[in-house]
Amino acid sequence: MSTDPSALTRKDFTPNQDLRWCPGCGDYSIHSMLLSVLPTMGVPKEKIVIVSGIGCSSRFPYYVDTYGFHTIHGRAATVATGLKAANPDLNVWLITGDGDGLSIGGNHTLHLLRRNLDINVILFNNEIYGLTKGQYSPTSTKGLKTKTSPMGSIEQPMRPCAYAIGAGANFVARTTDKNPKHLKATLERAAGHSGACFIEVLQNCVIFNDGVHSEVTDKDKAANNQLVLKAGEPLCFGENNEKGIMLDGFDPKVVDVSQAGEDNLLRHDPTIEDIGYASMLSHFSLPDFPVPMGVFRQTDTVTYDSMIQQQVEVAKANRSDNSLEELYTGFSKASTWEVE
Amino acid sequence: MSTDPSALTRKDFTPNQDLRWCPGCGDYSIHSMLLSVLPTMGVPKEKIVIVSGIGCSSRFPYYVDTYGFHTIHGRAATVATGLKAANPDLNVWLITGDGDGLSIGGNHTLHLLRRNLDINVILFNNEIYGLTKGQYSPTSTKGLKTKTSPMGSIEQPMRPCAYAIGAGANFVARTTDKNPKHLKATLERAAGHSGACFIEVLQNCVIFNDGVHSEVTDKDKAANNQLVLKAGEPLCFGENNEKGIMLDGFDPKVVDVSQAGEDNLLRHDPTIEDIGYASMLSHFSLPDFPVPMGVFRQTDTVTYDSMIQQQVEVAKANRSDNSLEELYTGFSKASTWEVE
Amino acid sequence: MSQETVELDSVIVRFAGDSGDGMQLVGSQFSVASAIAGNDLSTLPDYPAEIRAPAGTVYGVSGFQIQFSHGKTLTPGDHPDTLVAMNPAALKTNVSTLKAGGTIIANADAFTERNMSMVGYETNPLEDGSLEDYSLIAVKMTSLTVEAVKESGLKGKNARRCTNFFALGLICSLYGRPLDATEQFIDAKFAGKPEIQQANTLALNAGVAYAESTEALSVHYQIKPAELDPGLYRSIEGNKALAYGLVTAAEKSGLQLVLASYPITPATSILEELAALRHMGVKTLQMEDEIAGIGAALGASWAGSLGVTTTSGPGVCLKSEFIGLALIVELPLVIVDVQRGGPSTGLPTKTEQSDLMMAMYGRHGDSSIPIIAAKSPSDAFDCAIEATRIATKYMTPVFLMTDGYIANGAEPWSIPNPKDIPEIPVVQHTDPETFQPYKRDPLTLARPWAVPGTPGCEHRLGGLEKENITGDVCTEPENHALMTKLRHDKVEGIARDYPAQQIEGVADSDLLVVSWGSTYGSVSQAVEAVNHDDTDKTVAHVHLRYINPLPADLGEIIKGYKKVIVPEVNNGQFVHILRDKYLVDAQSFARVYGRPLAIDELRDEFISVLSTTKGAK
Amino acid sequence: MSQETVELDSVIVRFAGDSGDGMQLVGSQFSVASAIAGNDLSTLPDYPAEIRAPAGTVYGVSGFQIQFSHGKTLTPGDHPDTLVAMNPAALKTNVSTLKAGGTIIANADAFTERNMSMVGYETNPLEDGSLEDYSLIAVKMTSLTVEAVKESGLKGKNARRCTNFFALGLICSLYGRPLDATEQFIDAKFAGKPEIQQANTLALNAGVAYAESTEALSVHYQIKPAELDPGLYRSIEGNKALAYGLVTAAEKSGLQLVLASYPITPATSILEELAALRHMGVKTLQMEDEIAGIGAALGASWAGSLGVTTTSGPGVCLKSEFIGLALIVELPLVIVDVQRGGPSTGLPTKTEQSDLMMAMYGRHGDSSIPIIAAKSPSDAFDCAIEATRIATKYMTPVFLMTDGYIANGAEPWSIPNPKDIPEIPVVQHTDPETFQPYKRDPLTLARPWAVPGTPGCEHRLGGLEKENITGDVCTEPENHALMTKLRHDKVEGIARDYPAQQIEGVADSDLLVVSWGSTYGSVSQAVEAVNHDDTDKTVAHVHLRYINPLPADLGEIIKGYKKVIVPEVNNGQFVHILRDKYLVDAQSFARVYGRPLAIDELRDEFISVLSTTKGAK
Ligand SMILES: Cc1ncc(C[n+]2csc(CCOP(=O)(O)OP(=O)(O)O)c2C)c(N)n1
Ligand SMILES: Cc1ncc(C[n+]2csc(CCOP(=O)(O)OP(=O)(O)O)c2C)c(N)n1
Ligand code: SF4
Ligand code: SF4
Ligand SMILES: [Mg+2]
Ligand SMILES: [Mg+2]
Repeated sequence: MSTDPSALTRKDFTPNQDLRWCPGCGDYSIHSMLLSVLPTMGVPKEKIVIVSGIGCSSRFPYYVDTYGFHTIHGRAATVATGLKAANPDLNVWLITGDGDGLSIGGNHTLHLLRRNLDINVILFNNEIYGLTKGQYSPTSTKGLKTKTSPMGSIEQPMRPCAYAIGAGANFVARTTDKNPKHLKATLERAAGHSGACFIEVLQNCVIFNDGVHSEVTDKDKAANNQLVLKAGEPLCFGENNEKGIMLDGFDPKVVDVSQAGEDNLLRHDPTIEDIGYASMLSHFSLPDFPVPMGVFRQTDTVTYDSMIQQQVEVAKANRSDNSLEELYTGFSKASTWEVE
Repeated sequence: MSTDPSALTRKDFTPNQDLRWCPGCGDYSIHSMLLSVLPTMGVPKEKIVIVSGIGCSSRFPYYVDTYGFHTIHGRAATVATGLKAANPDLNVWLITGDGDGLSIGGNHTLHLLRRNLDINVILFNNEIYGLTKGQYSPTSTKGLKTKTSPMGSIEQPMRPCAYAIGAGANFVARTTDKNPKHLKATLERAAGHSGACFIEVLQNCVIFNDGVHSEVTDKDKAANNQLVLKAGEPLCFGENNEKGIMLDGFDPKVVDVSQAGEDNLLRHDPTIEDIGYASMLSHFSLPDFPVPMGVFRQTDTVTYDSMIQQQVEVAKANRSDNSLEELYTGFSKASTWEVE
Repeated sequence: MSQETVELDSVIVRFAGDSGDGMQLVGSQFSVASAIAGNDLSTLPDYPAEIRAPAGTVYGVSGFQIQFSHGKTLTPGDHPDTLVAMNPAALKTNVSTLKAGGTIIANADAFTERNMSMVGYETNPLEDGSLEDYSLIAVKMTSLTVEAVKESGLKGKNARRCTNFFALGLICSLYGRPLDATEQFIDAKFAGKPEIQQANTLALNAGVAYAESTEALSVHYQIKPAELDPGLYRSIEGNKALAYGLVTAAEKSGLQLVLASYPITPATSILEELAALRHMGVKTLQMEDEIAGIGAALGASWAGSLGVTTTSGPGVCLKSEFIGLALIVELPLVIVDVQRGGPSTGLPTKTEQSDLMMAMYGRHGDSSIPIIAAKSPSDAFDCAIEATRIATKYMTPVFLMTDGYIANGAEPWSIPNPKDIPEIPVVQHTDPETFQPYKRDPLTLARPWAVPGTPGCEHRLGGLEKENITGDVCTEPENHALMTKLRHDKVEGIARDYPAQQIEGVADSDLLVVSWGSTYGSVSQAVEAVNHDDTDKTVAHVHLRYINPLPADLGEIIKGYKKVIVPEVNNGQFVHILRDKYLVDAQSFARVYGRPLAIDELRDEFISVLSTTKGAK
Repeated sequence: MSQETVELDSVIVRFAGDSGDGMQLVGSQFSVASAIAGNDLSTLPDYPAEIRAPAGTVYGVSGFQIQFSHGKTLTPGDHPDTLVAMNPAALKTNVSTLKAGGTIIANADAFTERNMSMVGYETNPLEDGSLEDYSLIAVKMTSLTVEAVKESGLKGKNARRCTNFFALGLICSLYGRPLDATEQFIDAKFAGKPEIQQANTLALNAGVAYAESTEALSVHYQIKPAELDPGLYRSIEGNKALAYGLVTAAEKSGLQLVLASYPITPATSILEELAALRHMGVKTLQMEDEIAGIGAALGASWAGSLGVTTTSGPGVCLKSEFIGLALIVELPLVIVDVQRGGPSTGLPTKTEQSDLMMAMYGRHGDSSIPIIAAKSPSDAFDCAIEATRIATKYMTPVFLMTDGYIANGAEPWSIPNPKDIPEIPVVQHTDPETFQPYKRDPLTLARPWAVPGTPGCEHRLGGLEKENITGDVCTEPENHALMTKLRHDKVEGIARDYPAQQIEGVADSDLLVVSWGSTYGSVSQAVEAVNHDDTDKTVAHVHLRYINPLPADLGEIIKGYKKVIVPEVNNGQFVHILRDKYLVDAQSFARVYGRPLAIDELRDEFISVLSTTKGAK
């Protein structure tokens, strides 16, 4: 018998084992916010499933008392896809890291997003391989010195949201471990969206990349360095929203709102079908641009899992020749013969 | 002794074996154009290398008389990366298909582009798996009926150029087998660009997906259905360039040039640093928009192969403790001891 | 014209032509006709690696061989009696395998200067006497076809395209095969294209007419129906049988079938076959690669479905990390490996049995996995059911091995009555009170299968070592040792379910031949050949379906023989497992020619071994 | 205080504390000091899987064990003489392995209510008498440290952080270890942070002072230097030695070293080590996954460099398809597998030898590959050179197997004179006239290595079967059979280069122990223990570096014994290869405890086997 979803509380998901992240790790905040969102979704506990790969972030399933699968490195998206396609009734969350989801698992994440499985992908971006103790990752900034890049990384970093948009994701968002309220709101938006959601969480690894996001997330810097996205509102930021984003031809630039006039600023619209706008946002980075936070893009398309289910149902409805007997003859007796 | 590149002709690259694509396959045209470009690059023949994965398209190396490596399915980008990083002096071309490069190999292609190896990636997009005889691919349109999708594919197709841009590619272009002149010019542009180039070639598979691109590439449809990109020029198309692209907020739309005024059209600029513009183009598809042809984006960044080479050289220049003796002691005698 | 009819016991025909000549179609239609004629049969298609190689080239030749008989037919045979050669390349590449004195039916129209020089014939072999050891029948098939189809309105290239049906008609007539099924096939296939439909029918009948009216073909043949057990039959290829077996297994176990795969030769058609069965509740996922294929299949298994993934050698390599995960999380999963020539990309369209050691050992860590192998196309049906039974009963991934020959080869299949197929009892755990993720069934050592969505049985799985019973992550040395043992013992225990091994041939012999997989047919026939020849030499034969664990009674059997030979289409693999396990000096008979073992070579080998064995001990 | 000094032959110390307590640092500094003191030694770090598990938990305990001796030291030892326990969790998890009557030096400050209850101590073990079988020394290390570092200005948490150096000073003093190297280390490590530098030095000296002034520690120990051969020594871990070996091999062969890998425990530090050697011309590529790692390494090999890829079990799974490609294109490549506990993610931080069968057979197709295995940390240096020699001489990928124990364990290394290391002759083909891609050297069967950039030697490689000599794509059956044989024979031929196998222990015994890889130390010591005990039981021992192909003389040796035992840290793997190859009833001694085999367990096993063997035959 299914449990009553309206009676669920955070406690129902609290694991009976210790969380084993380093003290001070940003993962705790993400964990805490997800635990506060899960009971509010109106989904029975047993239908909520958490799938992950390998990495510090990917230990997540052990820390939520529901069905969980800590799979192998980079491949969580494939397991989640099979799970959801087999049983579209489940509510699936995929937890991954910048290494797990973008390095070894970059292709699977991409195809999950492209296929639009109704799965929420949360990517913990600490710009480092935490579990293997501090090598640069695909999101690390160029020049970062780590154990495997003692002279500085020579790799152009990936921008996870740009990647997700390029992959065809219909829901793309960014938030941070340092702003639990925004984090929670973003998770709620994802929970409410039907289709694949990609959420990049800027996460701090206190041990191997401490403060990597502090220019963006520190309390005293957030106002100037974050661009908080609100549908229908102009792209403004700064202590008093005194700065804004305008287009010059197609080149975005930061302007003084009082000079440029609020009406000339771009207005946030996550529902634009074309990906140009969201891609532009995904490219914003310090120091030239503030870092956008919130939902970049949210468009609706039918999900893979519902379509495969529907094909089965339509086919069943349309064809009655579905017995094993009929199968064995290839649904026609033309090529069979009887030996007496 | 290196050969004289100025004396090279098409003949030098002509293989002494038969081309084994199906009669009428679009691959012949791509082959022919590449063979006409290779001798003109000013690169000695023996430094030109062709690497491929597996697929009809990936048989390419056998058909060019130079160094070639027909690797395994989806992994050509990795071999090419090692090759080029080991010897930055080589001129490397990577041939792949929509299955090889975007399905199984999607992650490697992505990381090659992101790292910006000086390699030219040509992706033959026939929207089908040719070599395995006709299953839908990640670029197949939704609803396409193939042997593995008899009720129609339920997958949202990838847009190769959007993917490449999202991956961080600095050079992204599209051309077609049906327009050899444009194809050749595009290959030449890539040959001249330092850094990773991604070229999507709309290619016809006569056997398993015949005519898939004909709405775009047919002679009588090209003018209306292609948007030929020319740097500095307005985005116009149509028999008499009577249609153009304008922005409404951030929403692109097709307008009548005479009504909208040429000056209000977007002007093509592949050098914009932000990816918004190029991403917008990459999203254009029929029937709402013409299909852009040409170079979407071309920006300059230092290449991975040159940087790794440079790190080695800088390190060598800066440190003289490079003997095996010194290595063995960990470059310090502090932790050694002598037994007499 | 007066016609003589000679009765034969068994005939081998080989069709060969350009990739574009439609030989596979002709071959399979001829198979259906032979099946309907009541013969036992076995077929072997032989594709080039290219999709459509340039016309007329040697590497573009596509072949299809069939043996059909009154008696039992276990292989497509070594040497064709009749070769249908549609062009010079086809003749060139195939004539050497023809039986001494065999018949060549060649399309004379295709022997143009250009075609001949392309394959290195300096003079026309149809005319220069070089084929005088054969019975040569040169037929202007193309012109005759073009002429015959005129009435349909088809012309030029389109008319010439019907030549394959002319050839089919000719050969059907020659061997007294019925035409009805082919005519129905034409009608169905070209339903919307009446011209083509008519033309092909005309071509077919023209071929028949030609055979009936030509001097050179005045002797026709008759092959009496085989003495098959009564029942409804059809001809079936291995991949199709395997697909049907999976659907059956799903229905018999009450599970939804979810196949997640990535196309690869020669496994692809299993995916294609199942993709067409949505109306039977089958979900197929064409994933982005083989890793994703098994990952999704495992996800589906976790969800409580029957997760299956199908592939060939290179794909198994990619799946190996996931197989390890499946082993440690102990979920049911069927992994089908349709083997092809290796290593690496190797010979994708040729058959080989060279993935056995990989199936056995191809993962890191101690990771024993059940392996079963099909022996023939129709046996793939039974094996799919058996693999599912093992996977669900023991909560384990299972390897099902077939190969290119089984996949594409066909044989008559006695269509079973679904009611006669036993249920596969599967219980999914739903009681939270008694649930512990790794509390095992004391007999099978299987852990319970509680699927997401089951209230109160929430638990976590993963690739880290788990604590016995609770399934929590556990790094304790003693626990790891225990779990390693339990996983191993669980697999070993599967042998309890096996039937006793059957000794075929003459049990009381000096020589035992041990075979597995698709060599069954060749080996059986070679064993029979020795046992029925006029010497007193005899051979015993054991064929294994179960490779891991090995049957408990095999050791006793093997140790009872002076000599043990293990024939394989690889460089010697299974032989290593047997030697290791039984410390018996089993010898390998290994041939990697990309085709089934030749019966005569096997027979010679057995005889020669027996000659040196006599008196020994 | 009067101090007594007792001389010992050998001591085993184990440091254990929270992940954040700096135990690995203390352990490795103590190793360096012991090495400088001239002892032979062997170490074993033992990390938790978590980066920093919450303080005080059992699963967050980090350990480091060292054995240092006057005599030969081949293992870190089974049972510590002294346990340094920095908190209750460390005591709890380690006390059971302590030698009977051993010494416990515990940080009394850490035995708070909270810490004790977290691990289930109801009363304080330092006070409740439960440890009375041991010699217990409870030291308020934290308070003493905080007190001692005051003068540096460091306070609170930062001051407490120095406690590990207090413990190090104490234990150094106890065992008469020199402090200079540690002081230099502190100076170098905290060069920019004078406060911390001073504080740690103060803590170190406070530890020394404590040991010198405390009643309970009135007996100090002395361990005479080992009788090592003359030369310059250092202590070295296996991963570092392996990295140095690769650099040496590159220099000796005149090739550029290109390492392309993806981080994975316990292999990562090879990549890290080599990444720091750009100034020696080393290129390291951190790729996006293991497939990309080997792909890039193969690309580099093709370019004419020494391509190397390093990984652990799960990574090898992913590389297996590419290994097949490397085998068929016949390019040199070194694949390092630093084995860890499996299957699947398994026990990533524990050692195991369970990837052997995968190395041997883990690919589709017939795909034999040379395999060598290092026996100790410093042997990894030699093996890296040997792997390179085989790879370049025979144009083949080579597996080099080590494991977590070798990777992180350390031992004294007699630093070689580079001039004494033989060159590795490598010839790259440059003559277009004589170039044929698959024309083999008649002796080695190696094909020529012509690298892109070489004028006139343009050619194509690929995974499809190649024609002998020309290297063109070829699907001919006979050619495939020939190439399968050539590839196999080439690998078999490598055994020609091997030195004769050495029989250690007492050659003339009933029992032969055959070992490979990191078990060398434990097995040797156990064999010695039996041979030197007061019974007349004796054991012979052969340790193999070369796993595939096996040495030609091994068969003779093995067949000369009544009993053969194969000890392994897996569920029995190599034993299968030996049984298969020699048809000898070799028995497996298999233990998967995530740590090296215990010497006493091995000794008992040998003795018990010998007891049942006497009189047999
Ligand atoms: C096949 C495989 N390769 C490599 C590893 C080692 N590994 C584990 S986690 C990890 C990277 C984790 O990085 P990320 O996903 O960013 O997670 P984080 O620890 O930073 O949260 C790596 C390389 C592995 N477990 N399996
Ligand atoms: C590991 C592996 N998986 C699958 C295959 C089978 N395979 C070969 S080519 C191909 C798809 C090719 O599609 P694409 O890259 O679009 O090339 P095209 O033939 O269309 O040019 C597949 C699935 C293989 N060779 N290796
Ligand atoms: S290593 Fe970094 S990411 Fe991992 S648990 Fe610790 S702080 Fe978090
Ligand atoms: S199958 Fe299609 S893509 Fe392949 S060679 Fe033929 S026409 Fe070209
Ligand atoms: Mg990370
Ligand atoms: Mg394609």
